[in-house]
Amino acid sequence: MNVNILAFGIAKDIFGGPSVSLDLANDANISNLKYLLEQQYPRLKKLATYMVAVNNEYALDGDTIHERDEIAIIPPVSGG
Amino acid sequence: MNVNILAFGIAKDIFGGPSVSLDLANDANISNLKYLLEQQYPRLKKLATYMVAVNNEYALDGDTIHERDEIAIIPPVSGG
Amino acid sequence: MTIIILSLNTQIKLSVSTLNVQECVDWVISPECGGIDVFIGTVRNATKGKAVVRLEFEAYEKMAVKELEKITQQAFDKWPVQKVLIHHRTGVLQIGEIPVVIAVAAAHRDAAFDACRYIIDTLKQTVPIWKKEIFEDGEVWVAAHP
Amino acid sequence: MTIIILSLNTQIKLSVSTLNVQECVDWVISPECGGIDVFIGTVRNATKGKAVVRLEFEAYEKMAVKELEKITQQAFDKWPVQKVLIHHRTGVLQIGEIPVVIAVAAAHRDAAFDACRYIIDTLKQTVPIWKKEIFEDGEVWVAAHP
Repeated sequence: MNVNILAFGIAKDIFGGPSVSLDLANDANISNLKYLLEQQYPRLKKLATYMVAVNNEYALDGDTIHERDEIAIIPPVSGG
Repeated sequence: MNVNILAFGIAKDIFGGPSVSLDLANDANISNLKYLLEQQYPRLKKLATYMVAVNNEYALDGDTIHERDEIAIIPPVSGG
Repeated sequence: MTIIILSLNTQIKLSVSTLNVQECVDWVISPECGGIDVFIGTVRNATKGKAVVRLEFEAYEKMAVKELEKITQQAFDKWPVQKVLIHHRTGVLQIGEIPVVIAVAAAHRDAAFDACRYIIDTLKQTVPIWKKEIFEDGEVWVAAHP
Repeated sequence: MTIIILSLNTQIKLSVSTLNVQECVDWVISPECGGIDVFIGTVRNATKGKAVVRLEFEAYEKMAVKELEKITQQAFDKWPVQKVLIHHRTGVLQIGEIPVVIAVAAAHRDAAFDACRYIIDTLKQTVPIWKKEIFEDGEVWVAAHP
């Protein structure tokens, strides 16, 4: 499946834009997604940490990704 | 010596006015003052507690009172 | 009567006029500070379930200002804060009116929170100001009796 | 873009427009509350000794609002508070401008202080909003690197 991944903050700089699309196996989980992204965008690994959100909720590494999920890369937040 | 004693809050009600005057021995201290006041105004003893201020500072029981000191009865405060 | 003690970093006011929160914030805000904590007291419509009609605040003004100055000095000694403001009402206050505004600005928010809370907690213990609650059927000086 | 979540006791706003502290206080004040704590973030003119020219805030707005709602719900669960308001800026902010206002009203001040501090502390950890500091000679996304 092909998923679209939103990027914010420094992730937008790393991806060179507000979103990237990625081909994933149909049973891929967050961990697989992170691995593929880090292969394509090694600067991601230099972040202090980052999270992935699925449908506006923080996701865990083992969570499975479904087609049409809204996926977003959440670098360390700094609001307030 | 004769001293004038300011009253605030409930002390004003107890004294029936914003100040009372009292005759004190020349070497009287705060403790003596409180004793005399409580004799004259027994309702003072029913307060949760009260302090005496001399020249705008909280005074201790052993502090000596001088003529022309500004003396005030400070019932439990409730500002804020 | 209004008393204002004004230095570059401290403002203390006792006033019979309505307190203005925006003015307080505008005074403490500064380019070096990153966080401001503001405490606003308000007159509640009831105390222990009994309807309050209005409040009356009386202050021993000279001494109250002195005690407030001590508290602000303690705040500066204890925490890295940049500006401290305390405005307190006297006179008659209706329900919803503001008896006190405390505003503290600091480079970092922890100091602002700690100092602001210290100031209101200490003010309520040491500053010679008295509150009378007026009910439909009587009135009482708060905290006077055990 | 401005998002407002409004219920009788909660207001959450993300906005590119200037935040108005007085409006925030006016909204939380109520006849049942006795104390209001307000936290105001401000843009400092320097970070680690380096002059800041301006800030830019970016939000993942839908998720940010959801996380802010969670935090306000936690505040209501943890403390007896009556009203909670969170306003957060997005876009470009100049020195001295206000990125965030949090206002909490409660019957008693301890709950207002505790909840307000909890909200700002948690907001800074979980809400997807990012701050970029713009210096004379470059810019940096805050907190991105160890």
